[in-house]
Amino acid sequence: MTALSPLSPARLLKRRLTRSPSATTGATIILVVLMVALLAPWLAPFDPNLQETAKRLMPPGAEHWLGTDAFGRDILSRLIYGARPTLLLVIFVVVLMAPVGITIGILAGYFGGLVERGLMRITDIVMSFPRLLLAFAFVAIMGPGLLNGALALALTSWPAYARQARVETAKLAKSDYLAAAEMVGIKGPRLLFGHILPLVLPSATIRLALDLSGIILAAAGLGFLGLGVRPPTAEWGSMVAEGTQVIFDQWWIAATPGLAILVTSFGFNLLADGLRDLTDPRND
Amino acid sequence: MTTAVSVKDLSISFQSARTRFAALRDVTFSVEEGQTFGLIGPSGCGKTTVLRAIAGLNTNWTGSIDILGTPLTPGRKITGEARRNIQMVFQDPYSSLHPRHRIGRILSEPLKLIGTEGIDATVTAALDQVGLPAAISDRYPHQLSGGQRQRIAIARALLLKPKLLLLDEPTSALDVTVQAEILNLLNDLKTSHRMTFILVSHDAGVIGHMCDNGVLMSHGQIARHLDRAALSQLTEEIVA
Amino acid sequence: MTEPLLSIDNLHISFPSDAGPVSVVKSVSLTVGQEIVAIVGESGSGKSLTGRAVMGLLTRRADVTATRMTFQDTDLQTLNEAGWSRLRGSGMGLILQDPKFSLNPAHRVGRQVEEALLLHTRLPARERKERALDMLDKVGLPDPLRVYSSYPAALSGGMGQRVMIAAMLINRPKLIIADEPTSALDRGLQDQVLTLLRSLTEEFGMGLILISHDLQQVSRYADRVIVMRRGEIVERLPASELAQAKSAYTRGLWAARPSAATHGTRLPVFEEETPA
Amino acid sequence: ETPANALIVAQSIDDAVSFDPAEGFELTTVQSFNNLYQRLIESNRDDGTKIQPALAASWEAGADGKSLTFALTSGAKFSSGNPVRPEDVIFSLTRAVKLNKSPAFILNELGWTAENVDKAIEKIDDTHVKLTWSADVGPAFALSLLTAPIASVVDEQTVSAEAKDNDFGNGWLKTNSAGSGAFKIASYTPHEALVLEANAESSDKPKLETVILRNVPDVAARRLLVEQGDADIARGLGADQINALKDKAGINVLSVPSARSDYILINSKANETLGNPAFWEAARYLVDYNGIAKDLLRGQSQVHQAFLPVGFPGALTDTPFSLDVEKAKKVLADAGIKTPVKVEFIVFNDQPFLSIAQSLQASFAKAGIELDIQPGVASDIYAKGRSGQYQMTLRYWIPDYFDPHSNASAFAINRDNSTNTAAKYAGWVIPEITDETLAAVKEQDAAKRVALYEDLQKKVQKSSPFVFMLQGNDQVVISDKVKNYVQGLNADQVYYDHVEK
Amino acid sequence: MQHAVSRSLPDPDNSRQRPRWRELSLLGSFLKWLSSFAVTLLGLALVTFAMTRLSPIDPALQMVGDHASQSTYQAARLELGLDQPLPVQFLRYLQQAASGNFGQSISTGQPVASDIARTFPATIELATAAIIIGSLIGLSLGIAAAMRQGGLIDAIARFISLFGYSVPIFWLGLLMLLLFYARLHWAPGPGRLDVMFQYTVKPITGFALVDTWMSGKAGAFRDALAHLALPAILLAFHALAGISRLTRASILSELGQEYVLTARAKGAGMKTVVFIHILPNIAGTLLTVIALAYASLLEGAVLTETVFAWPGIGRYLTTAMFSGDMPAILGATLVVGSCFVLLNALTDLAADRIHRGQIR
Ligand SMILES: Nc1ncnc2c1ncn2[C@@H]1O[C@H](COP(=O)(O)OP(=O)(O)OP(=O)(O)O)[C@@H](O)[C@H]1O
Ligand SMILES: Nc1ncnc2c1ncn2[C@@H]1O[C@H](COP(=O)(O)OP(=O)(O)OP(=O)(O)O)[C@@H](O)[C@H]1O
Ligand SMILES: [Mg+2]
Ligand SMILES: [Mg+2]
Ligand code: NI
Repeated sequence: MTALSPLSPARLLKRRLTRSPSATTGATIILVVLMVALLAPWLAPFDPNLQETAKRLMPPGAEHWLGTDAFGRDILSRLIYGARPTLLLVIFVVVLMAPVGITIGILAGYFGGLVERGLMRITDIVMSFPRLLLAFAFVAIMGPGLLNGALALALTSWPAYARQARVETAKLAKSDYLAAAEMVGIKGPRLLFGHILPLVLPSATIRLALDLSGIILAAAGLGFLGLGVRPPTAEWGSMVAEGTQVIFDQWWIAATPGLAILVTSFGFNLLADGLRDLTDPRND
Repeated sequence: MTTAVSVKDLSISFQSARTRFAALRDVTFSVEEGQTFGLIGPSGCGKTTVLRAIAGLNTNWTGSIDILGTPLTPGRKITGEARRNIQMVFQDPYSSLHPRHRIGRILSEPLKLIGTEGIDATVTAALDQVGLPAAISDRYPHQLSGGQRQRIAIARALLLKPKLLLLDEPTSALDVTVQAEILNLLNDLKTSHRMTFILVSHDAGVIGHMCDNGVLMSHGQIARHLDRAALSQLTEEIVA
Repeated sequence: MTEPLLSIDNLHISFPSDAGPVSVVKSVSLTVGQEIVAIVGESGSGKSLTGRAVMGLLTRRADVTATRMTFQDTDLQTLNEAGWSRLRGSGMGLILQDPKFSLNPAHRVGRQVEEALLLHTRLPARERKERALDMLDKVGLPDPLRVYSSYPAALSGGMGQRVMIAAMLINRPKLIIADEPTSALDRGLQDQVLTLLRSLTEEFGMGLILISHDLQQVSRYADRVIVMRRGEIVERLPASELAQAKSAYTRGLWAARPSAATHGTRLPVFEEETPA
Repeated sequence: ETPANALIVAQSIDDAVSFDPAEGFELTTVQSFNNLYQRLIESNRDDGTKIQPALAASWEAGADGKSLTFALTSGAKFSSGNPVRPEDVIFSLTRAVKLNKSPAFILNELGWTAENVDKAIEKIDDTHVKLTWSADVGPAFALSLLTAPIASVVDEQTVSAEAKDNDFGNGWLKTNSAGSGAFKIASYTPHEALVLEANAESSDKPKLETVILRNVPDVAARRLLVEQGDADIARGLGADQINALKDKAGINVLSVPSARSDYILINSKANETLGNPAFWEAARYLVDYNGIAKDLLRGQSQVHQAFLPVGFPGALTDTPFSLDVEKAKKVLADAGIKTPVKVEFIVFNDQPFLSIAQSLQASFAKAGIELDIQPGVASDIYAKGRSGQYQMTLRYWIPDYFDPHSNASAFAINRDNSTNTAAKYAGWVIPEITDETLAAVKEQDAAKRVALYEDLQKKVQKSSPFVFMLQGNDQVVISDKVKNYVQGLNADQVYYDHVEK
Repeated sequence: MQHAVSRSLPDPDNSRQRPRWRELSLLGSFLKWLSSFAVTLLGLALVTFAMTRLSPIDPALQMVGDHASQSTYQAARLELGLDQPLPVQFLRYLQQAASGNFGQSISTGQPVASDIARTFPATIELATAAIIIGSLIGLSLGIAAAMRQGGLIDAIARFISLFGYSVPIFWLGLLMLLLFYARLHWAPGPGRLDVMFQYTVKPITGFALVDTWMSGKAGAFRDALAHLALPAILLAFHALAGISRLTRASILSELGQEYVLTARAKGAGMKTVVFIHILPNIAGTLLTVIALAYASLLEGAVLTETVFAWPGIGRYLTTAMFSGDMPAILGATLVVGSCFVLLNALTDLAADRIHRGQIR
């Protein structure tokens, strides 16, 4: 062990990724979706919002590879452009939700006592809310739209992170290395974010990766209920929702974006699964 | 000689689900400056608990604790200058090193906080002092051997030049050769830095080798005060 | 020396790592008969791994090879899972280091002591209980009936240790591997436990592998001693000759022990090239 | 398979709030009233313009043109077995006014208020009631108001017994019925089902024992039910689903013209551009009328460009406008309106509005008008309309009673922004047109009245912040086992009493 | 033994995860628990109230519709108490709610309490069926996967659970209806009961299974069961994803424990190890996960309820939300929220029971 030359973290990650097939597959899927989103204008054969009512509900064919939707718009192009808001949503939720949840959890777990009780009460309240209801209400208040939908989802999903972070921090709060850090005079934000955060982060990351598919699906649910992105923006969830109107006759209209959601969340799930296997101490 | 630590009627109890457990009851002892003071007793008798109270890590106690002339207040953490003067080496060296910080950071962070100049040189010097190469500061704790970790923990405690060092079973998990290295090192540093040690161990040999005097604890209480002669006798008895 | 129960030739154990396989046990050979063989040495030298390899209880990630590994007439290297299950608990047993974690917290002590009988015999429940109580009594536990029906959490370390021993001995295996059975205990308890083990091996005619890092202790209880360092055997000798060990390392181990007599002196340190 | 003596209707009944005819004003409840209650008079099922006797055998207008005397038919009975008396008529109408629930404004048109309604309705003898009113309207108009569901006659004796806290039995009637119609409510479970049971006392006994309106909120599920024969009738299916079902064996699609009109409402007060009549005109040329009606809604709507729906006397049927982007561009350019313009477009968060809105979005864009669709909940959109806090919106209008004035009062009355009309929501102040509208409702001569409304429609069609686009076509999917199902032009004209299986 | 006292002490780390209210005497702890419960509910009510008030939906307008006259609209506002200052409205609401009166729903015209009494059992029935199926399959899959880690079964189980996690539920629901109801005729259509039973079986408990059973009508119970099957399986599919993954993970992490090694050293095979040794030890964790999944099903599987015309609380809440039906939203949220909090507390208690005497 001691004879090992220290590997750079990046190389280590690469090495590990190649060691876990599920993490590799997951990362590849996500990368592909990311590329599709970035290169949408070059990849999409049509303008995603171009309506041709004469050519509506066409089955997959030579001109429209995946057919057309109820407005005669090219489904493939919408699928490609749809990756953008979907990913944006995911990023937004992640950027908002995880930090809030983790910070609250760390504060509660470390300080305990009154701080913990107060914060956990708030967490309890948010947790005992019907999730979708809270999201609806939020969207109803702020108006539908991509960012508001994401905000609503973030608003309802941070408590899980707070709980997890709190439990872990509470365990850590008794650990010797935090005591040791305290002994040498490290305290305040430096202790919370320099010492505790790095330890809480890994499991939160794994959970996050797992949650991402849930976020896409929840957003799709919002879309299904008409609370997602505003028309005519192509977004997978609302595409599925539109497609379900004709699901029995033109099944492919809902199936293709549904499949896209499935594959993407599958990618995130695989990555999460792989990450978990990799960070499992028994594998070290 | 002056008194470095004086503990009077120290009592600590732990509240758990259904019961209240008195871990320490009326523990009284004092330690002279420059001495190595042994805390002996069977597993679970409260040795670590005493050390954590003196170190200010557990502030939920009654009685009185006086360190280097300043009394501690229950419920209040130790801060400022006094904080630097009391350091502790934990029972398990691995668990007291942050697993995601490199050795360099572990050693330099306390110095940064007090605004020392030339941190890198100080760290290198400290590593050298405990017999470790400077290159080791790029490693993570899990890349070190037990003895190396132990020395890092000691180096960190010594960097702040404390007047009082609390040692909790510093060698319990090690084989005898590594243990010998560490005990020698501690004795060297004690003389060169004029420090006071409180040493916890259930190994009679280690106590007998290191301590000038001490106490025998049992079930949260002091069973006997031991001077050097008594210590020798007691530890010989056990080993024989 | 009696007919060997266990013979191992050339045991290698390695683990895959980021920088290729790391070899942790190298070319270890040993035989054990109806006697107490102690394995001592540096921490991390591969003592526990060797013991577990014998029981077939290493994680799947470990890569184990040996030219020979037999227990009585069984070739351990070709044994399948069912075969191992039959052998473990009736042919050989393993006493683990820490009773706190080694007993199942969800089961009462009685159930755990009886388990070997449950798995390997068809004794009726009454008889099983009788034998379990008898065994608990034999390992010197006061009030076996109370212990029988309590959960592990209610036991002290010493009691737990003895429960472990009772559980492993109840089906009278031929070979017991005891991995640092006393490291968590203080001196008095250590002696109690080891004395007990020795008398039981004699009574049942078993072999015992005692893993430890305490030479003094080993010299008092074992018949033979194997000294390991960095995955290799550095010396084998009768326990009585420990004080006259030939290898520098063993002598270092023997001499570096602190005591009241060494107070105020520097302890001798085993000098060798320090690993980078 | 559905039972032989029961009719199973799969639809959404989530909207239902109250089955009290003085309160119920939602599609589900309004559609039930003709089956539960009778009114003094009723619209003919096939031709809504014809008024025919119901509980009143005959009626006579007063000499001053501000009163009507009704002679009740003999032998009519409520489901309780009580006979229908003048007291019941008086009770029903006065309680409707006094309760002052959503549809009360219909009776308010007569000038009836909680204070004066007691005096306005009187019993002459055991078979006659007299209605008088103060408002400046004629008996023909009054009669058409009395065909509205709110004029249903409830059983005074039964309802009074259930009254609590002066609520005129409103609390009880929300989920129960006390009428003389062909059916009575057997049970009502909100969001689940309304079960109607034949009224044994009815003079015109229904053919079927039971009618069950099942709440099936998901449209696709509804369609599966009727396709599998587990429902006899399915309502509210989308155009594409209907299209797919058209040729299925065992299923018929009944297409009934409805009085619903879909129109664009432009808030002329929102900004200068939207207040410019040229913008309104351009908008008329930017609707893909045929594309929406034929391709998108596939027979669920037809192109209609005037405020009176076909079927109402005097309805204009010509369609002077069609999608003409060049013309629209020219109109805009001539008026000096700079493009591109961005317009917020609030739309009901529901079909077919979202579909229509997306089509509009596409066609308006061609002339440089960028519609920013903001879907919203109905009451939110109503609230924005009332307060004038919107730019453009897509709405629909269903007449509240069978008279042109119902629509005219909405689109052609706004003297000084003092009454809540669509014209007021558009910020369109029209004192002259208002005068014409009020004159039209007063007009007693039917032919002259028609002419007045035709003229009004033309004026509104030519220049107004409304773009009338479509008239609805209600498509109901019916199993071919079901016979004699009748549905009329107006929203309440749904009749289950003659249905056979 | 001298050490017996200290050794038998509960592990200090455990006390932290235990609910605080158990630390005091029985009555005191109950009161403490009750007060924290009340605080949570109060917070819940306050947030819901604020939410409905901030929402742009005008309940009065929603109630009377756009055509109604101004005087009708004003009367409705008065009736809903919208003319009062907000704090007064809230206090008045709390007062009524405390006595079990949640007011009248705007969207159904019914007392909210009776609406909840009608819709909640439907959801409970569905959620319970789903969680039973989901946890049975989820546990089996998780166990099978853990026992053959890295094997074919593991891969299949992983795929099934990932699929369950990733598929849009409303989409799958419709496809299931199309396949099993319309094409194969294996399952009945949407709804809780066939029409011939629906309005003849008296709703006594609100649980279709119980009511049909009590009605004694031939086939009614079977019909209720058949209607439950499809939506329950759909929800179960979603729930089993989480359950199976967690089961697998906990078993795997437990496999590394020393006591498992001990058991194997005694000759226990994989089956004995997993079923006899590991499961009792992770029962508490699994229970918590299942309870969490159950709670999330309880708070309303809106989409499933919509697709399957299941008149449950999820749909009730959603329709209420869309119509600004504040009494309904507040009432239903409070009831669902309390159930959630209660469920959590009970789970903690049960998990604690399971671990009683096995403190490590
Ligand atoms: N945080 C705590 N909560 C409850 N009980 C505790 C806590 N910390 C320690 N104890 C109990 O207090 C007693 C004394 O513990 P302490 O750690 O001081 O023992 P020790 O003498 O250091 O033993 P060892 O030699 O095993 O380290 C033990 O019985 C222990 O179980
Ligand atoms: N799962 C594993 N993966 C990688 N390396 C391992 C694993 N288990 C053990 N090792 C390494 O194998 C070496 C031998 O370990 P072993 O547990 O046999 O030591 P030991 O002689 O029993 O030491 P101790 O006296 O500390 O118990 C150690 O260096 C250890 O780090
Ligand atoms: Mg200790
Ligand atoms: Mg070991
Ligand atoms: Ni003891």
